[in-house]
Amino acid sequence: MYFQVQDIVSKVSVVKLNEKIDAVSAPQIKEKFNEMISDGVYQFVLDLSQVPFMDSAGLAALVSLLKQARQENGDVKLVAPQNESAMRILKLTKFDRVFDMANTAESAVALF
Amino acid sequence: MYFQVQDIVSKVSVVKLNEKIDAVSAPQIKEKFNEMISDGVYQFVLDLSQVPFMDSAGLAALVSLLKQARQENGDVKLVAPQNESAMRILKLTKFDRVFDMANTAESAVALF
Amino acid sequence: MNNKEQTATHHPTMHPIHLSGPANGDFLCIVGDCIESIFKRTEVLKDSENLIYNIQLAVHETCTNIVDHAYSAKDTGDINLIFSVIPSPLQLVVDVEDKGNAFDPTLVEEPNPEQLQVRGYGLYLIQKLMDKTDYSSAGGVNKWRLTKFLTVL
Amino acid sequence: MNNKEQTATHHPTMHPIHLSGPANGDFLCIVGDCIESIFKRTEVLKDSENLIYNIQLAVHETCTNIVDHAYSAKDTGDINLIFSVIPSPLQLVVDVEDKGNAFDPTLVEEPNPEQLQVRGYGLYLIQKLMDKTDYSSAGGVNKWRLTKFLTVL
Ligand SMILES: Nc1ncnc2c1ncn2[C@@H]1O[C@H](COP(=O)(O)OP(=O)(O)O)[C@@H](O)[C@H]1O
Ligand SMILES: Nc1ncnc2c1ncn2[C@@H]1O[C@H](COP(=O)(O)OP(=O)(O)O)[C@@H](O)[C@H]1O
Repeated sequence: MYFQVQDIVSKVSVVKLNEKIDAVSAPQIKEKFNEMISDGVYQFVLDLSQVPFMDSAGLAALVSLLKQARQENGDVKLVAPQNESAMRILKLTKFDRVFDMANTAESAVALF
Repeated sequence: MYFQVQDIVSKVSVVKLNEKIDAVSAPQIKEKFNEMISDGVYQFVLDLSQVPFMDSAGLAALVSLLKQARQENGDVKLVAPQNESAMRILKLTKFDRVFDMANTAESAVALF
Repeated sequence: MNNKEQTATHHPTMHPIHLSGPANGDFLCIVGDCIESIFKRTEVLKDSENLIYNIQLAVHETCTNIVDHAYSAKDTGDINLIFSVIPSPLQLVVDVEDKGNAFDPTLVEEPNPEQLQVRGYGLYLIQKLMDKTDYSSAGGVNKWRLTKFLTVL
Repeated sequence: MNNKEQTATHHPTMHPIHLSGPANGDFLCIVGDCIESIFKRTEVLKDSENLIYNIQLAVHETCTNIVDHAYSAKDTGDINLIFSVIPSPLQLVVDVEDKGNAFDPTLVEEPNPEQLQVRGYGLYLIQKLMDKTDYSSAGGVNKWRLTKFLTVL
């Protein structure tokens, strides 16, 4: 998977994911997250706007990142998936209450 | 399926097929051919260059048209499929000996 | 077997389709593709993108759990899936069977994301996405029956 | 069943995948999609686009014949497909079963396109596209076994 990583001056890293976040891709995504945490990044915006599918392994990857970030006093904000069904999964699991969410990367960065 | 039909002055009709020619699409293709035959078209160039898949029902549709055209002293020339596998099917069944074939619509028209 | 009745009455039912294969990642992907292909061609599901997505995800989670929990890398086996649409009331039924370890889904607690719980969203999602989820285990075969009631427009 | 041996020896084999459903046009399309999905994820077939195309076409023709000739609209039934890759020598095997009318493929003549023969290219293609095609009929079940020998690069 191709990861577009963009650093905003205030040290929020915007990670745009543009494929399925599922059992198959989750290990690779987690590895990327771990790398960034090791590099001292603790403030994340995950741009899920183009993510077409998410399963429980994908949800696990998101919470896991949130947990690590918060341990370092950081946080993870989400850009909501445009795919209705993927968005519904986040609501069903109440992830929309645990993560701050916005509709664009800019407004998600502004949540910090 | 969308059929692009183009009449060349010498009354050769070039029919470009751009989808699978198989059991599912064959009835629709045959109907189009019958319509054209009823309209007095007997000289055909079938442009198969973009056809990705052909099965025995597709082959049947081609021979059936050839038979009807020849009965009216017409003929059917083919533009060879670019897809190697589809081309191989025409060779395996010796269709390349029964139909005159060319690599472009222009050169197929020139075969008349 | 005989499809006479179906074709005669034009009931929007689907003669069962069976798919089975080894409980591994490759087969999970194949199941995903096949579900999409089956549902796209199921009259009552056509154009219900969200419905298809939800059922696809529920079946995917069920199969992932079988790979992860019912079987182990050392002692693995097959997953059997049966897809059907039955009438009165019109419903899509997906049976998912394995021959691995049985468990009691009623003992599994609801996940709590507010406590940053990392795993445990699979079963919860399956139950939320389907209308009925029945689990049974008999004669060494564990079986999930996932049901979604359908409305014909 | 148990995959132990396979995973231990890393033999490029494939644990069998079964697919069965009603002999109709929709199911033929589903079979086409599933074959593509299965073969794309079969280690020894990966990147062999032509090979996949040829096997796909052979299976498609075999199933079309079952819909058209083994069964009739009035008396139809299921098609069972089993896909496997087995070693020594490495080969892909597709079994295709029906419970319709049996026939003797050896009595079917080669088609002659020069005489503008319209139908009859299906069986011929199947035989040309596969390395071995065996037909047998026993106990009301007709079975094609299509074999393609594979070379590992
Ligand atoms: N098919 C199954 N066979 C055995 N145990 C299962 C099965 N499915 C789920 N479980 C048990 O239920 C628990 C919760 O499953 P799930 O909600 O899918 O979360 P996760 O798979 O992330 O642990 C699992 O950890 C496992 O103990
Ligand atoms: N599975 C089958 N069961 C019974 N008869 C068959 C079967 N497959 C082929 N046949 C017979 O063999 C003939 C040739 O088949 P085929 O080469 O596929 O051409 P076509 O289907 O166009 O007639 C058919 O017309 C039919 O009589």
